[in-house]
Amino acid sequence: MTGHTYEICLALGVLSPMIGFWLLVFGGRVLGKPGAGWFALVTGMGVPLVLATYVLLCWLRVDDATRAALTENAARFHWATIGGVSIDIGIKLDSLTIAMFFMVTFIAFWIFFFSIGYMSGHSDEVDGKRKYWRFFAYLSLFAFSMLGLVVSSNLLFLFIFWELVGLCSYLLIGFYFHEPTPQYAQIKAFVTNRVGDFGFLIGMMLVFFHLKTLDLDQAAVVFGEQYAAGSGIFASGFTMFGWSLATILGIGLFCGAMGKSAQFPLHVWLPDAMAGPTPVSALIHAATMVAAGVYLVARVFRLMTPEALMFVAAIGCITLTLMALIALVQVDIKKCLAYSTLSQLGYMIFGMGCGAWVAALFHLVTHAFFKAMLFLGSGQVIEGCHHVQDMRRMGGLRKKMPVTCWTFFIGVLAISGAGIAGVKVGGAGIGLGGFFSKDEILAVAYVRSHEWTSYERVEEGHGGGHGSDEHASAVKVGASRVILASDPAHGDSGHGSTAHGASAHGGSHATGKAAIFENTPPLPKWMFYLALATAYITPFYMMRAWWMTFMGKPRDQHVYDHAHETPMMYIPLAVLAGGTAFASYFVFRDLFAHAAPDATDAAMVLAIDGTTHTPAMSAAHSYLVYAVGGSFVAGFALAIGIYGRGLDVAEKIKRTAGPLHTLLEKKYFIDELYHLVWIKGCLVVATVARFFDTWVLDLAYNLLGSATERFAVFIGRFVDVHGVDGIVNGISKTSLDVSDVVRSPQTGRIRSYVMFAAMVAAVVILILVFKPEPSHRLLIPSVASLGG
Amino acid sequence: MNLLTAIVFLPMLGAVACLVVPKNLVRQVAVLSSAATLGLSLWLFPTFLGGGGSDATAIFGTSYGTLHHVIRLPWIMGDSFSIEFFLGVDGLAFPLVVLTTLVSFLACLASWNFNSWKVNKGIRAYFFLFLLLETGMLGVFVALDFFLFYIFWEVMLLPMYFLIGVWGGERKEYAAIKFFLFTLAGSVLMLVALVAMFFYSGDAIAAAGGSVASGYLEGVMLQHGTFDLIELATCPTIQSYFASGSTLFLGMKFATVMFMFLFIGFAIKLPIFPFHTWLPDAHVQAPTPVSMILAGVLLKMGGYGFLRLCYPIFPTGGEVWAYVLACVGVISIIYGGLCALAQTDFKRLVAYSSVSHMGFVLLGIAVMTKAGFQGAMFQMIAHGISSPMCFFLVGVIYDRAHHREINRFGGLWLTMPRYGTMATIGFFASLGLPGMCGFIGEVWVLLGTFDAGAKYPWAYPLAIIAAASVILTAAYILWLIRRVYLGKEREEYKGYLDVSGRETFILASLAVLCIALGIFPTQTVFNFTNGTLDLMLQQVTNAIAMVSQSAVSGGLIG
Amino acid sequence: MNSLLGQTNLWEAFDVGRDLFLFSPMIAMVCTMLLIVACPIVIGRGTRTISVAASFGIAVTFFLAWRVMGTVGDAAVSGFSAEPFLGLLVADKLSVGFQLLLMVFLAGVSLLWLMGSARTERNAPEFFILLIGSALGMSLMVSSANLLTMVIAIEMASIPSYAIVGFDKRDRVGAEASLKYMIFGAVCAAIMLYGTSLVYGLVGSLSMTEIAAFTVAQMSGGANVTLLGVALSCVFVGIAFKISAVPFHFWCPDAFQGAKIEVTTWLSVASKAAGLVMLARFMSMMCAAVPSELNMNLLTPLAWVIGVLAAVTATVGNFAAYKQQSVKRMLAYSSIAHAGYMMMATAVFIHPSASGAGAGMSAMLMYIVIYMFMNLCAFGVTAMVSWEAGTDDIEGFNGLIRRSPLLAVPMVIALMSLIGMPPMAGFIGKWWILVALGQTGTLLGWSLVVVASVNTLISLYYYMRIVVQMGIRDSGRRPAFSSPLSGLALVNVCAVVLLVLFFAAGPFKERVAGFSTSLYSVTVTSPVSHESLAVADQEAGQ
Amino acid sequence: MLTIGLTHYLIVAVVLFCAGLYTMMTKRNAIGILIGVELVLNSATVNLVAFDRYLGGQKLDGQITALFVIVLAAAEAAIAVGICINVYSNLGTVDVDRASRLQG
Repeated sequence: MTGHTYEICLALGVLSPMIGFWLLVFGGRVLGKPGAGWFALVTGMGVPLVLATYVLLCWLRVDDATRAALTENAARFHWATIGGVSIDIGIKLDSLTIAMFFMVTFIAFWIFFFSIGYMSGHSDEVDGKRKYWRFFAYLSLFAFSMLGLVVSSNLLFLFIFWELVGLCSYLLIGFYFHEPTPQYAQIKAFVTNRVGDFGFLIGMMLVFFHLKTLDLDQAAVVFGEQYAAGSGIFASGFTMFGWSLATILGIGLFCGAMGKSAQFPLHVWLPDAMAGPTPVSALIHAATMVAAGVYLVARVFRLMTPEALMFVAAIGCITLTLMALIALVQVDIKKCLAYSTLSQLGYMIFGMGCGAWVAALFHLVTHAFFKAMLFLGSGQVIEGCHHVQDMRRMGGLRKKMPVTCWTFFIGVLAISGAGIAGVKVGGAGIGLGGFFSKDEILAVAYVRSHEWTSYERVEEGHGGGHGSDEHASAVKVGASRVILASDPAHGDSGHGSTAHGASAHGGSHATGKAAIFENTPPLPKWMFYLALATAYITPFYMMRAWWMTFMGKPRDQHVYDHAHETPMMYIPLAVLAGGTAFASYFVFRDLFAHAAPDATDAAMVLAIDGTTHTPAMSAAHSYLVYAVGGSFVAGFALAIGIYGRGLDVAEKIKRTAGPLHTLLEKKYFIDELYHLVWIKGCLVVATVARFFDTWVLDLAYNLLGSATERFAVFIGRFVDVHGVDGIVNGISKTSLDVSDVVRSPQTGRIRSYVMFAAMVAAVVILILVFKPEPSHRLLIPSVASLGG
Repeated sequence: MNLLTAIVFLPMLGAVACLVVPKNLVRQVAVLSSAATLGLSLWLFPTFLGGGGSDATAIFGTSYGTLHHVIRLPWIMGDSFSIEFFLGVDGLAFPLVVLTTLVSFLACLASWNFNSWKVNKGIRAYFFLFLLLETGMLGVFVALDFFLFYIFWEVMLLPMYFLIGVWGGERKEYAAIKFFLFTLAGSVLMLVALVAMFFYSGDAIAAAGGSVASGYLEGVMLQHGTFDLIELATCPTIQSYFASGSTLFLGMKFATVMFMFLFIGFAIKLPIFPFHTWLPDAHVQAPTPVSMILAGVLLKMGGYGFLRLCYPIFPTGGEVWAYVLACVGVISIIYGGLCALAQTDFKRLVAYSSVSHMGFVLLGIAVMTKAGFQGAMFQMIAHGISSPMCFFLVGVIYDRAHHREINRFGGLWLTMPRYGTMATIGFFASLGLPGMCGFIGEVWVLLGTFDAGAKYPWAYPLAIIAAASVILTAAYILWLIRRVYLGKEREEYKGYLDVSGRETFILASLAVLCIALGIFPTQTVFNFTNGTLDLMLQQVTNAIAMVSQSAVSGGLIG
Repeated sequence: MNSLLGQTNLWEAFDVGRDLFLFSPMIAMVCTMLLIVACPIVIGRGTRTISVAASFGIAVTFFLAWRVMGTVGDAAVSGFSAEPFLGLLVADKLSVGFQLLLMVFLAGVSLLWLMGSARTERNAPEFFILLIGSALGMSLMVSSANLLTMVIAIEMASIPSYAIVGFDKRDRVGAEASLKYMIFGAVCAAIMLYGTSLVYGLVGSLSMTEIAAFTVAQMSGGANVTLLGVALSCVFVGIAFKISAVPFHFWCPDAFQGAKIEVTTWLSVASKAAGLVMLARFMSMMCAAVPSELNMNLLTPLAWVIGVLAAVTATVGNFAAYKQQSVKRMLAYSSIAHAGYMMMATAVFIHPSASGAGAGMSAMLMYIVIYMFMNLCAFGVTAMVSWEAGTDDIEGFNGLIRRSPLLAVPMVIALMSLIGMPPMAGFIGKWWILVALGQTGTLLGWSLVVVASVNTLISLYYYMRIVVQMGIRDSGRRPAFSSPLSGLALVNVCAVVLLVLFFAAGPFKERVAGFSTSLYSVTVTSPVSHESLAVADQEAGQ
Repeated sequence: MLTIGLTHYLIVAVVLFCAGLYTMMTKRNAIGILIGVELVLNSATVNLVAFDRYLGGQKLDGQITALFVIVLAAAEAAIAVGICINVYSNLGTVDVDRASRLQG
């Protein structure tokens, strides 16, 4: 297929759910239950999925040149003009978009499918009223926004859809708005995101002001040029916390990602967001929306200076560690998954930060699959157990819901990065999800932290050469880097991309790149080690969750009796399980690898060239594989060891751990802190402002509303208390006093009148008599002297 | 028959008709005439279609002061004196005219249930004043003779006073007189400026030899001072005389002090901290339709005033005060948001949110950048759509519950689903959600402000502080939604009917506009406004540049 | 009048026929008074009879004034003197136009009286005689060109007013009011006379033109004008008393409150207006006496004195009107304030040769016209309301819009007009004054512009109190009522006129501006020779 | 020897004026105040005549004016007394300080 067909397909894919949304809004009641659900499934996700698949297949078939051409020729339509800058709407057509688009549609489709089953019961009742079709309308709206976010080529549109997904998440978290928890959760989610968007806005302002465009590609190009020329944003000497303006730009944009992807310290909303219906948690708060932050960083990667990326890495690292620790003590199955999500998102962000662009996205996709599956599994469990979420009341459910149990287990394996290190079948390593993606991140992190200096030395060999404007070479270089970055984890696992990876390494860095490359610092070692350590924690809490839920003996007979599973709900599980496996091996990574050169082709990025063929590196990676690859064994063992027979052991540990445990259980008291500082603080300020308004400002105008009335009563016989007189007297209390002064001579005694008049006349006459010459000087200075 | 004259005085006819027709027909007559006015104003569209495209120059001309549907009739003439009946529209006035007619029409519909109001006496008087008010407002937007402008400005005052004062709530007297006092205080300053500008322009022409070519009309010679707003802005002689530092008024620099006089007059209307305190009271006490008018149109007059008078005529004044004004704008944004956060009265909250939104208008104008002007203009239109909607939403529930205590509400979305949905749209629009009208204005203004950083370094921090308001806005709007619409159904509100057909029509039409403006800002607004705004800004910046070359620096005392 | 005696043949001195015709309106007034005196003897003292006679007289006067108006050219004609400009009285468009106005107002007031007090009064003849007598005095005031005639005119206007204020002999308050008015008036008159004597001593003549010329000459000569200043300020006291300018306004509220409302209406406009026109004439002569446009700022000190007094008057009047419970008294204070506004216009000094000469004068005249209608309307409504309520307390207006819309609406228009809000004529009046002030372009001018505008805001408050009582606050206790048709007609016509005058501002201005053009034709051809006192003293010594 | 000049007349007039003013301000009796007024008027008369004499004899304006002044004084006195009687019949006194109902 040729021309703009790709874009048209994608556009249709985006619009279809939109149309579905409106039809549901107006006709939802007619469609009824479950009609509305099926309708949503088809329009909302069926159509896009078909289109996405079609596009994907075509895209895979064409060669790089064609792809480049298509990317180049993607159509743009003028939408509006900000000042002099034209804002164009269009579709960013590249491998990344297509991959993400497919991933989203695929997962969303099955989650829609699942929702039909999930909502078939009483789950669609809000305060006893059925809101079935409204739920699917929201889902469709979300689908529209998410797909729009994925395809948009312009920062402003990215932001618009960004906010729209936020809105959907708000609406869906608060789906059961008759209960207090969702109400607070939804506000928390939206406002916290807004905090991030505040940063996003600042970043956008900087882009707009310095790069004079909001188009992602153009912005990147201008950014690179300005760097090379040391002009524009790089010309300003402004620094904050030692960050240059360019860095602040990157960090600002990243703030948005921190909000959406719930990175520390803005992570607080995600756990609470679990108050929403489970499919929502799976779709929005595990698979797609929360990943949007990572996607954003990937998109604006080229606007990030090394300092900015360092900041990103640090945030990611902190998040992944802290959240994993909290996950250890969670007993609510969804909360547990939520924290694991946070931790995994931390990994992705961390990966982005340390330059593992491909790996991070790869992890995003694999994680999307298995985490969606896990959530759906938990949803199945919860629905089955009549909305019991406490794992301590579960146990032994494998008999009641085998499919769920084993698919869930696959998820556990995937997230733990289970695989057989070093063994390759047909050139591909054996493992699931994390085994590839997470380890790849760690590998890059390792290079950045340990072998950066040696790496530099190697790289300096290639210094100099042609200018960065030479697109092709840049592409190749970028490609080579990204591919090889993950080489050890996969060996030459027969990805088509290795080919041009290897062939391309002749490419060299432009002066600009070389220069920045000089001052790109190595990654602090602690980051790497934290990430590594967390790789050991993850398997533990996941296995713990699985075991507590499905293994052992039933701890709550009542729950156990109710437990059941329905095909409508476990079919998606199976599909997604398959998807996880599929995603770990095929398609996605290639696409990212292919997108990488363009998406990361800006001056400063090459500096984070993950690795080269230095023997040291390979060695490092090969032992790294064993180190991480084995982690899940230890984790599982420990988990089974503790939870193998009931919760007693855990209880003991809990008692011994004491304060530490409470610290984790209370999530480091961050929520309490925020509530104290922000919410309370803001309300206090607001109240102050309000009082200022009613008491201080009105004092200036009408001197304290109520005091005014008291004054009115006081002055009397003709001013009634709540009348306009009272108020206006208040408004003009001063003038009333003046009035009293003015009328004070009006005593009613004629003699005093005469006396007063005579006195004034006398004064005037005296002035006349004793005035200095010339006459008119004293009376009033002349106009000339005042220059009127 | 000049179209604008028809638009302006048609409501007046309706008003008179309201006095004569039998009582049971008054409503119909009023609605009909406001609808007719709306229809007439829509006739303006053909003039401005294609403003975004090739024939932009044909529509907006090559310099500020290209007008359409102009009518100039001598009114009060003297040997050295010419006050004209001078109407005309350009990209600045046109959208506001349409907005006015639209909001008036909807507000008129909103007063349909007049007979069920608490104070339901004097239906004739009510609609008479209502339509009179509409005439006044339209007049303000199309009058291009300063004297005429002032007349309309004042004419609009008294009907509003009575509409609030007679048909208002418990403390209506207070609110009404407060509104009256504040506005009159502003217009008193404007009056001084009116006289001063006339004579100083006269002096300018006299100094230039007593006869000067008009700034925007071919072959017209000015013999004496003028009230022509466009002339004052475009005639180079007058401009340079106004701007020169040696032109003093009461010992102060003319441009600087005149700008302030006019500014305060309009800032009170806008309203801007600290002149805003009349607004909450007026809104809370006014009946719903009047609130709609007040928020939808009256506030816009302030912004219109800035753009029509302050900046084109006294660019240097704008330059001198830029920092102060921008700060005040930002203060209003944040301050209004904070106050809104603390309110427990539904209507008061919305009123304060207006203060916050109008702050963006001032900020955008004060920084004098393209994006800023465009954003400010858009923000006016957008707010003119969304805030009447919010006020009507308040009115709808007030008609049923007869109170506005936010904390006593709850679960209304379950009780009245359609109402809940509409409310969500309305409030998210005013929250500035992308894809809705509120967003565009804010982003344009923020980017515009940041853009001004090139000339004013202080613009960066201000832009950032203003941007922080997105959090604040979200906070108070969502909190409001939670308290009013979410939660369990309350017994006391169980029986309430969902919005009626009439109410739905009003809400829906506004909601559609909210979304349309958000998705197609260019087609709906920018194509009509940008032409004029850009030309005006260009002229303003040129003037400033010219003056700064002749090294006349700011400072109040010359 | 030295000429009078200087001439050998008395009757060739001036054209009797012409002069008698020029001043026929005043003569007609005198005749009317005689007629009314005669009526009781011949026909009877019934109110109806007398009012018919009175209205006949008024009509005739009006007609004559109209005729004179036609003949009086742009050049002022000065009567009872051989020398063109040294006469005692002047007949020009200003004076005659004012007489026309006065007759209209007189008719309105008489109508008001006939509707109100006439029902209880038995003394129609006396009332009309006094009323017309004071009118005569006022028309003399506006046409006097000589200090002597000025003094006489003022007295002629005042003395009947004293009496008419205390007209109701059984009214305790009225008696008190008239006493105060009388005493204050007498004192001011005495001081004025003393000042007159001094002026005579200094100038050697009482002709206004000569006084003006002398003053200007002295000032330009830089001579010591102390004594002259004292003398003139003493004279000014008398005028200020009529205008009720601060600090000579004390009589005003008391007299107005004590007097019958018709009388208050009459005094509030007519006597003030006459005083103002007199002042304006004097000032215009000053301007005319200044040799050339360039030395105009010789008069700056004078302008400042008047301007400051005007500003103070306006402000004091407005502030004092606050908190008044009696509408009559409130309007009395408001009349002080408005006198202040008008007085501002008299502080506009523009040389006759300069463009916009007479701006101040015409602005003031327009204001007087408009003010007449505003007050007639406001007082008319107040009168009818207070007759119904039995008191002039502001509470009487409560809920008027419901009780009698045909009174409330004109009242609102009148009050808005008094505030000076478009589209009522009051705004136009203020507008022209502001324009006139702005035209001077001086610091004083612009300061007065600001003061006047701010005063508008101040005045808003107390006028709105009435509006609130009428429109917004309605206790519902007071019943609806109907007023005499003629009264309704009167106030509504006034209201309509107020609106019309606004929209017809252009032609209106053209017309009124004509009245002031003739003023400056009164120029002094040859400054009178003057012997200083010292010389005189030596002569005396020999 | 001392020759009586204009100055002396003027001084007399000033004295009269001040006496009159003083009387007007201090007297509580209405009639008293009127007497004060008369004094001031007379001082004016003295001035006029004196000036007229010393400004070269051909002018008679001053003397004529003086006559007018006397007439005015008479007229004023007449109306004043009438009002005083009216006040007396209403208030039972002519003490001006008692007439202070109207004020403020």
